[in-house]
Amino acid sequence: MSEVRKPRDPVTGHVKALAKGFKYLVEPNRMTLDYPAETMKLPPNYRGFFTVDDKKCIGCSMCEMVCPPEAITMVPRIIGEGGKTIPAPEGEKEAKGPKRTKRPVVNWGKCIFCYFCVDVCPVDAFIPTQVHDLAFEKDSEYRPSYEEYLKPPEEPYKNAKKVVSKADLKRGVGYDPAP
Amino acid sequence: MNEKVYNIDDLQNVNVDGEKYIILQIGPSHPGSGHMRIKVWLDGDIIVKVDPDIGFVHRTSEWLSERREWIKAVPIVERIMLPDTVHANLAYVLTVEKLLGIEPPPRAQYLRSLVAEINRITSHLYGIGIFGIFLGSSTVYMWAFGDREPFIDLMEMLTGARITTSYIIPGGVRWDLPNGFKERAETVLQYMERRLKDYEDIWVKNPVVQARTINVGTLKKEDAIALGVVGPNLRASGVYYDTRKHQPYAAYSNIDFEVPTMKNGDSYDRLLIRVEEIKQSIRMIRQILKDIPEGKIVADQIYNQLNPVMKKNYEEKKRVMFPAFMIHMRPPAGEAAAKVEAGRGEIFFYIKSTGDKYPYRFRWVTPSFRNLPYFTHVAVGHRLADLPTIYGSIDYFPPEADR
Amino acid sequence: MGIIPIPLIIWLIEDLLYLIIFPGLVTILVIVIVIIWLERKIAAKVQMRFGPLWVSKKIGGALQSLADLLRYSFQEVIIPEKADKLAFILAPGLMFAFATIALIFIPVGPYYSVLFPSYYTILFSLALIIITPIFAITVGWASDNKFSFIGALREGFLLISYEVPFLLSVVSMIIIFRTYDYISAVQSQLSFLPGIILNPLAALTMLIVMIRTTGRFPFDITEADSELVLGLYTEYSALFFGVGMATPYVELYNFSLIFSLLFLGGWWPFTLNVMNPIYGLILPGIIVVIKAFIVMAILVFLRAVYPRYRLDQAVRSGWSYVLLLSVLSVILSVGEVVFLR
Amino acid sequence: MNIKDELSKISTNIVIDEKKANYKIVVDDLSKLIDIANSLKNLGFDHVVSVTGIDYPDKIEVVWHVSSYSVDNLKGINLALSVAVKKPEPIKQSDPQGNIYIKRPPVTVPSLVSVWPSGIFNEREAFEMFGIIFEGHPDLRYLMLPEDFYETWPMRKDFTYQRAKVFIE
Repeated sequence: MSEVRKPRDPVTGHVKALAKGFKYLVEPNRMTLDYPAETMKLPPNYRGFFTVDDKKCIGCSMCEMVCPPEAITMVPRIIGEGGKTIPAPEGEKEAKGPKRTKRPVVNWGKCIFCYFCVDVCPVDAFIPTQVHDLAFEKDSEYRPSYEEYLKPPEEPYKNAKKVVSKADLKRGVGYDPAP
Repeated sequence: MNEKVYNIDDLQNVNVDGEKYIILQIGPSHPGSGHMRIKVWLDGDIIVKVDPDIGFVHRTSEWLSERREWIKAVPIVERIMLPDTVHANLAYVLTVEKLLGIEPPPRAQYLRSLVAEINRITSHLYGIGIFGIFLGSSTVYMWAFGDREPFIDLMEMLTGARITTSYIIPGGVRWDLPNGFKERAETVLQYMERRLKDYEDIWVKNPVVQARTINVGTLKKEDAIALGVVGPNLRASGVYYDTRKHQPYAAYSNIDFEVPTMKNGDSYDRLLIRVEEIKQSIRMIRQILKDIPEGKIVADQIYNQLNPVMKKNYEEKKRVMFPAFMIHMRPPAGEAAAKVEAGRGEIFFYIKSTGDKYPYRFRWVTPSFRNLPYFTHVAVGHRLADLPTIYGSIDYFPPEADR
Repeated sequence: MGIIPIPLIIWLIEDLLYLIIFPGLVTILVIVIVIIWLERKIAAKVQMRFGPLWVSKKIGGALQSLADLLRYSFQEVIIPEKADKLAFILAPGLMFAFATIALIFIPVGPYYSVLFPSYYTILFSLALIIITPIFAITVGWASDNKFSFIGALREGFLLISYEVPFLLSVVSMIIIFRTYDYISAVQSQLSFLPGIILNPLAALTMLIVMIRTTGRFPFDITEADSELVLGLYTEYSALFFGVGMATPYVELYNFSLIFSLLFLGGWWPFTLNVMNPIYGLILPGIIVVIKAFIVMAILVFLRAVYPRYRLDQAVRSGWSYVLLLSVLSVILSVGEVVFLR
Repeated sequence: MNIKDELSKISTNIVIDEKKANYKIVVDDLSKLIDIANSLKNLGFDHVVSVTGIDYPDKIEVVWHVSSYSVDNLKGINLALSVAVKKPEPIKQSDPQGNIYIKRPPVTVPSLVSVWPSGIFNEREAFEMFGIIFEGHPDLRYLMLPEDFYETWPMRKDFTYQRAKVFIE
């Protein structure tokens, strides 16, 4: 490796460094995304916020058991008409009886988006989305109720230009308009 | 050049509490310290003694993992070493697989090597970038962090997350290669090869960098062995040791690669060896994408436990879901140790199981923790301005050392 | 406006001209704001990113520095308990003041000699410029912080090692032009050749010293943030910090003006020698400031290329290569004077 | 060089798992520890990878994992050097306010820093986490824990803690 290590003589070194810097100064080469003005459309397996399919879920609590940060809690529910669930009566901690069941709620303040719950679900009831850039103002928003949790997350910056990233030979990451 | 004024052995007898020395507390909130405190005794501008005080970001990962189900340790170990997530994940899973006696199929092995090498490049770029900002070059910092982006995008495409991938699970991996991955990876590799030449001009062969790093922080071969340093820093001192060669895991026994070593062991060698390893990783990724065999991406023991919904998902989306075994995993009693060569060096896992649903003893040692002697032994005798050089060149990452 | 007599307006305009345009405070403010913005933009361009943008998106974020200045103005002033309070408060202001006063002695047009008739402007401006680092050392002393103190020590070392080459490079130009006045120096360049061709060695020395004295890379040693947090200004906050940070840019402006006057031919190609404020001051002034601005842009570009040297390397090169260069430049000047004229 | 033979020359009590490339030497007698470590070092095991404390109900086990950088055919081996010490009985104490708390005395084993200097930070960590006093360690201070963890030995299995349920808004 001695030829790698050999120091370059100072004059050539300075000239080459300055020339390289100047080359980058005049060349169009920005790789940053102008974020709030442009937002990215992420690959389909990106792990963003997720909700649950109320009809598919069987209330087996596997997701609660596998959750590493213990972000998922099961809330008691009663199966109503058409397979949809309605809230269990007040004060009932444990769901019992034929129509009683449980549904998961995620505390977004704790969730680490590992998707273990999504993968462990025996009926594949979770609905993943690619929304990742939500911000919450209050603690209570981190911990949605089950009804709030069921609403699909809305992307911020709806007017932003949608782009997809691509590998670019010139600037590493390039952006194409999203299809 | 930079002759050592003090002999290390004499320093053990120096009374460092006297009024003779300036005592600097560099950190924990200091632009050049990271999440640690470096207590430095200065005689004028010369460093007389260094005492690294770590533990400011100690997250009790061992304690937490001993009180959780086995699978839940995967995100924990990842979050300890953020630039090297895949390697931490891989090392833990290897240890658990040794306990369980599961052997993943070849395609999963190749995929593991693939993400590990992508991760190694990002880790080295992270190190180069931090070294750059420590010496004051914001350009290299921005370039290196920007050039991580194409590789992180590759990881995102494959695993669904940018950094904390949780990609490797006992028995295999969670997702198969998506469409268009190979072409995109090839473009990224060509881009990186071109950029390495630019790095050479503006950083590696920059006369200022050479003046700052050559013969600074030299660790001789014998000292490197005695102090037990790891990874690129060890190889920069001239020791031919790489876990990928000497205790092969994943697909490394089938991949042809070189282990670059240097002779001098100074900061410049530690910088060069990272560049060389990036070149080797590029070569390895090309090989893996060419040679990757077809087949399952998860071991049969896991696959057979999948229910029909999960099997359908596996066939259609190439996505491995978790059978209930993942939660209720109870590896048989015994102990296992595994080593993995991460970007910064060797991760060591030692896990003792009593057949319970939690690990009985979960011990792991991270590369930065083992590189701590660089501060106490190498920085002594240099100038204060060389401390960031040494810190940056060993690619020390305090959260990783604290665990 | 009609009630104000017209002669008063004319009289006011001329005075306001000096106060605002040159060497006025407004010019300094604008130059500092623009050069800081330009520095960040150049670095951002080389580093493949946008740089300051969202403060004023339509003009590329040019108001970012102004926003920063406003932010500094309204921040809380924190003075450490153990600081030498008088020195702590006064030193940054004095440093800025001396750097600004030095501008008075740097003429940008021939008409300036009417305003301030002096044959010794070079000497006056040098004397004032050399005073500013002393206040930098005071800043480091007053803070009662080890990092500031080490920064001040480094400033002292560098000050001594780079002042001699600086003075020698100016002296070599004085030898060539045979004058202590910028205006006659420029006029002798206009009639013959620009100083950078007459004595390139002195120009090179001057450039290196400019980089060093104003703390540009690769000589950003006193503020080395990975070692000394912010060097001298570790304990400073609010407007004091802003003033301390702006001073190097004012110095940079000073040096660049001197450089363009002594080496780049001053207001060449504008050679109309008319003694009135418009043709004698504003138009030549614009040309000189543009030249100075180009020099400044080149110097701030270095940030995008270099890391920083170590203190001992900088001091060593100051006492060896740069000193040698400056001595050679004096010899060259003497030779030219003896053989050419 | 057959590693099995070489190791059995050093100690009779070895556990070998060749499939996992794991070798373990169990030392019964504390006084022999340094001798065995020295002979391992002469064999070529030149650095410590990790020093692990393991807390059992009645004893504390200390495991030094050593490996080699210099001898080629030892590079693939993780050798564990294990020694177990009996735990002293916990002492009940009461502070002036009358609160009773349990003090768990530390155990003592010889330090191997004199043999392998690379274990210096590892042994400091095992000391603070398990209360293992390494005799002969040149610099046995707390490494990571803050001062209020003094003599609590948090990695022992009987360490109790109070879980904070505060979620700051």
